[in-house]
Amino acid sequence: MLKVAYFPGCSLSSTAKEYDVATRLVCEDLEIDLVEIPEWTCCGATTAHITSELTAAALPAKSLIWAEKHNMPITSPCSACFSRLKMAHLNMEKDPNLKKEVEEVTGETYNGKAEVLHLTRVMLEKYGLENIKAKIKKQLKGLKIACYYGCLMTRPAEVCENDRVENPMIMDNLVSALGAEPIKWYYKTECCGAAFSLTKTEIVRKLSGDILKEAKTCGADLVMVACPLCHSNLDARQPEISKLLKTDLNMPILYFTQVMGLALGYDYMDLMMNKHFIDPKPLLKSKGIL
Amino acid sequence: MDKELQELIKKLLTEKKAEWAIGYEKAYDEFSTRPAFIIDPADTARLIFNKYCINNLGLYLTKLKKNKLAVVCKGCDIATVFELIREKQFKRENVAIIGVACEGVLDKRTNKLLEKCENCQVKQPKGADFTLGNAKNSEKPKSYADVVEFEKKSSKEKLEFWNRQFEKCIRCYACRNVCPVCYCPDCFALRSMPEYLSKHVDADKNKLFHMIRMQHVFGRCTDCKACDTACPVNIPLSMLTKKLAKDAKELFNYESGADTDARPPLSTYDEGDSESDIM
Amino acid sequence: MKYELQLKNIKEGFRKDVERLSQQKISNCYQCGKCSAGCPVAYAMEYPPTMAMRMIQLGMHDRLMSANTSWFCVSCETCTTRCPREIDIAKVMDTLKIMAQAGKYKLSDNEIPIFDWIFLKSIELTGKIYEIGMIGAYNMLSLNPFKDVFPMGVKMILKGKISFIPHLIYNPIEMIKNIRMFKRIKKKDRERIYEKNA
Amino acid sequence: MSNEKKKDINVVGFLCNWCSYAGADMTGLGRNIYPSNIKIIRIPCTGRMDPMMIIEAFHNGADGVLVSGCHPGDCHYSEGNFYWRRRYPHLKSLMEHFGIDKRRFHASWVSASEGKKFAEVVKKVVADVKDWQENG
Amino acid sequence: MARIGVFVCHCGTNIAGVVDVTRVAKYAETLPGVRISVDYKYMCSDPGQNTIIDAVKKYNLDRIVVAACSPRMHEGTFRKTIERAGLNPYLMEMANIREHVSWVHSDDKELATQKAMKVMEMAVAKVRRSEALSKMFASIEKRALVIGGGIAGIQAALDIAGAGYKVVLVEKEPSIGGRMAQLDKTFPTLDCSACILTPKMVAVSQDPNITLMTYAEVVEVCGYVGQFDVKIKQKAKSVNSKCIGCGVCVTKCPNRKSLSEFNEKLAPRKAIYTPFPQAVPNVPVIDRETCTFFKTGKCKICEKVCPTGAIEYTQQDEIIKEKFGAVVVATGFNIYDHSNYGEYGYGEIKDVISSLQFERLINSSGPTDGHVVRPSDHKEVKNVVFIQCVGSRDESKHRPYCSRVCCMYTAKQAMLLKDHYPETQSYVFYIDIRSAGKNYEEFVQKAQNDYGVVYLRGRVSKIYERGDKLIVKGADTLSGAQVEVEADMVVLANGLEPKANAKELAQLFHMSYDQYGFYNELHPKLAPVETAISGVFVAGCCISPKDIPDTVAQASATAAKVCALFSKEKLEVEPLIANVNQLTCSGCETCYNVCPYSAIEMEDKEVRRGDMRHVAKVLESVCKGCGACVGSCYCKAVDLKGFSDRQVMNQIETATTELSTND
Repeated sequence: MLKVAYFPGCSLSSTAKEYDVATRLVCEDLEIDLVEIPEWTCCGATTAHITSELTAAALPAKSLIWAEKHNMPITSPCSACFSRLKMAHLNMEKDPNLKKEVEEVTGETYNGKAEVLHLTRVMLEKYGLENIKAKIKKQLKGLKIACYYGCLMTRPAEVCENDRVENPMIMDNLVSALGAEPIKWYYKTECCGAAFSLTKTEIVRKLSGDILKEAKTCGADLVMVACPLCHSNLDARQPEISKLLKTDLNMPILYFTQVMGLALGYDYMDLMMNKHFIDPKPLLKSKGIL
Repeated sequence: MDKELQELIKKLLTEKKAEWAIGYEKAYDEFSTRPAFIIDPADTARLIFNKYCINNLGLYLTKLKKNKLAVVCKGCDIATVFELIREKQFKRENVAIIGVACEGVLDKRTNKLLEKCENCQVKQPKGADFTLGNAKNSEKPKSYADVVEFEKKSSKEKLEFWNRQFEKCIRCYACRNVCPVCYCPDCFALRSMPEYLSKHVDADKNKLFHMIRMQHVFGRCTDCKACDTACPVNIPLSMLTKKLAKDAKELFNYESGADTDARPPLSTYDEGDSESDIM
Repeated sequence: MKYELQLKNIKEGFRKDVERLSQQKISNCYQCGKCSAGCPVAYAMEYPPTMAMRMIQLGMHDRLMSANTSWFCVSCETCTTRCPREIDIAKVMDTLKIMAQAGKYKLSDNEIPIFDWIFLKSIELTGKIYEIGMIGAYNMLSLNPFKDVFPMGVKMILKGKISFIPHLIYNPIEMIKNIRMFKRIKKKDRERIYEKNA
Repeated sequence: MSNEKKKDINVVGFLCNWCSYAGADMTGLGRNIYPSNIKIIRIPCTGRMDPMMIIEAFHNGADGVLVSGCHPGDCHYSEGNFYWRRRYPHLKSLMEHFGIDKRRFHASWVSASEGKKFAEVVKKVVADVKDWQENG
Repeated sequence: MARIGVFVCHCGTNIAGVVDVTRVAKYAETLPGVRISVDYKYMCSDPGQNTIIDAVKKYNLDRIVVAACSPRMHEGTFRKTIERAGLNPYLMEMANIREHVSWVHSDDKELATQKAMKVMEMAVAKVRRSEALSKMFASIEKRALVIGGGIAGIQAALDIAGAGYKVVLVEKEPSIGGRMAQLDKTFPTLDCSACILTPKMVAVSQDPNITLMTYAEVVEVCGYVGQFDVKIKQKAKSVNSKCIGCGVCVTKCPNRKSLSEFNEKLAPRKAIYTPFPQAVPNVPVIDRETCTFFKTGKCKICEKVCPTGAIEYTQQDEIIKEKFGAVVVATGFNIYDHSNYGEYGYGEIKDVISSLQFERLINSSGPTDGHVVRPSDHKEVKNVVFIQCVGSRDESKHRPYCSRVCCMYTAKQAMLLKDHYPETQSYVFYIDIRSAGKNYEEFVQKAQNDYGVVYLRGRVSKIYERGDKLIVKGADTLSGAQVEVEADMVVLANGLEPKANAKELAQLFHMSYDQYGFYNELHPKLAPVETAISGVFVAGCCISPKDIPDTVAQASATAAKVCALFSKEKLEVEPLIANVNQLTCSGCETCYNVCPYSAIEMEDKEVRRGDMRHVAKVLESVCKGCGACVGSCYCKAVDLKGFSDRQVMNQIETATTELSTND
């Protein structure tokens, strides 16, 4: 059984509870053992690295050290947390001085051996696309999905590893495996406005608006994401964006584990889809998936 | 076994299979032997072999190389003969190797088995033309424990260790003179143009001599310990020759004297050779 | 031309400070403009990234540090990924923000630092993020108490997306450790920014 | 030697004529600065590098030795650097056994166009020797 | 005691600006054996050399040290100087106090001066042990090999053949012509590329002095200047000399599976093909990788339709051994593969094309007969974006250099497009315009002013498809604005890089090359077409990107070099070779085993009376002086002239001691 150190991150215990639930359900089904890191602290998110390089490395370091000690790959479903964990790992690798300072402030040593993977990679590469296919109960036929990767799981190029930076395919491959159709579009990795959600809302409206518009133009039924930050910008801000663009976008935004959950036979409430601002129920009903 | 040995050599000499035979004879006391050079079949009665036959008779081959020879070899000495053949010092067909089974030789000063005999893999000689006697090879492989231990020291400790050792050296060249592969017609140590080595005897220059000698015999030295035994001031030259053997094995997977057609490690190369340490 | 370049500033430490703290070679920039071309927020910036790089090269800290450029950087790293001169531009932007917050050069826009301060304080005190307290504090401090309350905030609470109880590290020892760690970090950061270590 | 006043670090560099010596010339053309501690001896090829000469250099009081040649496959004489590539690890290991610290003996591949690299190599060698002198 | 003269050069301020040359000269006088030391502004100048000659006579000097630049620069000069003064040229040593001292230690003048003194002292130490060497001569095979049948190779071959020497021209492709044959027009004159190239191609095929070998490659090289032994692999063309070039086989071949290399994969080509209609030689070849007969054993249509019976399926690759006195390498370039640019679509967006593809599209004999249409849907274009510096000036793609020709050809292409389709609009994204050349800047200005091409200063960040349009996101840094262009086609100005196998060829000749695979010239200014390997010359884009006039000039320069070499009866070669002291040789055959040239012979010899031994001997005419034997001889019986143990040991000793005086 595949054992993975699990770093849920702050959002997954609040604004993105449904993501956490869906992730745990799906992993249970796939027999991936998610071992939640006890006493994890916030990764520092989008804030630490613009305030202090050391904070940005020290906060994730504690979780990295735990994973290293327990000899497990470490994963987070949240792209922001994943990015911070990976960057902390890479920055310490590149800059021994930083590593020394991190070790001083945390009082623990890090050997640089933790393997940081985004949850999509755990599923597709560690677990295997073929194995996922074997577990599918319901083909998601007729669903046109725009896979939206955002910034944090693709950039900089080092975090992307096996995938391509400019036109990543990992989620698209997953979508095809689930029987749905990944649409061809070029806004996969455009920025949604990320951390400006609270402080510079007008930027979020524009950037997320562009993404939603492009998804609509390219014929997507729904947008699939792997990050609670992207989700809240695309979903919770969507009514405002619709008003701004003077169209009713009505574009459901689902987490990739929710989409997987559907294919694995879970229903609307299991996956807590009622939590979304844009209710996917009518769409899923019309496609005969619910 | 002595009887067999004598008969065999007598036969070789009378049948003109060899012009010279090199073996051991008793020296001034029962704990001592010395090399015996026999031309006359009648003299073969002098020949003996016992646990005090410490010398590596391979040494004399290069000096008599124009003749057809028969030589008495312990298993370990055969490596020397093979190495000299590889170095084209004489032809294989001109040497009759008489291998004698050996349970190890003793240092007459201490009456203890030589260190090299402890885990000996060639008590029963390999590759000889004639083999006399039977012995059982050690099951344990050659141990480099002491070298490994020494390698762990800091470079400063090593430097101090060798400086102390070479302060003792009197540059008598006994180590070189007993070394079977130190057969250069004109040793670098005696040259004057250029003067590779100052003729002054002090620790620094002595060390230079030993460093160069060790480098020169790398991949050729069979770790026979002749130099170690010969040293009148007990410099542990074995610590160096053993290091050479270990490096040849570890760096290039090579063993001197194992194969008469081999290319020694420094006169060949492989395009995939490691270069991890090269900037 | 709006202003005259102060030649003495070129030689002063601004560029060196940025290069040291960001570990990026700013002098490498040859102004190709690829960062500005791909930047999703350049439209809102007073100076696009390309120009910001030039201003660092020329030591124009007064203008750059009082501009909104770095504060509008959303850290999407598009510029970093595509820069032909291999400059991590996003990191340079981070550095500008770090320097500004440390007060090393003048600072004008006070909006984001408040949010960051609250955010990190939340982590320092609880180990995790406490959304309601954080948003509340931010709205108060930025003198806009009802921002995002209607309808989004209310809906969020109704959907159970935001909780009123902070999520804490449960172990008090870990919590103290956490607070201590932050203290040590602050000390080291000041040393690094003001080069007290050297 | 230890009683003497600490003298400046002294590194002897053996550079093959075709790649590394030309590379060092290129360092000059590019005006890349490097420490003046290195004294360069031109040899035709690293294949000519007799291990004895390196031993002699250390014996004469060199603090460090650098041997630099063409990248494998680029030797002007086809094979010379391949022979050197075998002599180097052996000699380094033997020298270490005699107590000559590994930080004192280096080898590098510097091609005729790698002027910058040569400067970096010299800096590294001098830094290593300094490290040895200061930290033992 | 030797009588040594030391001559210290200022090299203007190159040395004297950093090193206190008078102190160096003064220090020289304190060294044993030094009779005179002089410093002078330019030692290599005529008066400088005369200073040396006069001093030799006046002070009866027998050895000379010149402390100046690198011996790789002026060793030859000063050897000739002292020869004129009546000394053996090998009794001169150079101390490199410019490249190895003043230029690299300019941070500390005192240390630089001390090092210069030391370096000079080392040269004095070495020259003290130098020996007079006698000159050696070798014969010259007066035939030249030219590798690469592009414009450079063609020009070089024609020039050498014109001087009356035999030339073999080897080309990898089935026809000569190279990259220039692919181009439509040339800048800045806009004359037709084919019109000026094809007459030269024909001249090559008709020149009695030139043997043309197409579809062939050099596979092995031995020997040295005057005597290169080269093995050339003639790939099987499957078409023999009976071919009259009628082209029926090509027309009838049913196999259209491959894409034409000549047309940059924009059109299919047959399995039996000539790259283009004007090919020289006009003989098709069968591509055995794709030919139906070679793959399945059935078809043979070409054989059936051939009127002369020239098809020969049984032909085999052939290795041809030839001897040459000199070689010209002119292997040219590839364009940078833009599939490495993810932001430009990983080469997967069909309407994002390379510059060479554009050349083929707009060429009237190209795959579209000169119609510039989108490869995806064959629609005509309206808005076209040109992006410069793709795979040039880009460190992240490991191509930091400027490819020199892209600014010019982009302007040319934009102009040609406007000429063909007046209603089109072109946008050029550039970083800087580099138009140094006769009429070049005027040409670019014309594109902007008369042809209405919009130049935007900025690199493009992303190209993506929306519907059937390409959205190009760029910037104009001059106005500080972001720019989005809705284009029908994007033409990338791909940079130039060496051929994929440039390094392998270099290794055959032991030529040096830079990190990209461009060949290094012997001296970037004073020997731009020579290499470190004497007798091997280089021309064209295999050295660095350059345009056609520069390439042709270099090709002619190599021809002049080859002809100068061939004009001599005998070739003087350096006597810096190994020699064996047989008295100390033990005959272990180590040197015999390591010699890369088999220049060591073992012999049985009476080295002293009554001392018959098996010893080594150096074959002087074969030895190249690498010294591998010296480095491996533990008996110290082999030594190397010019780099002898005595010389090296003297240098080591001097290098490791402090300066004898501290003035």
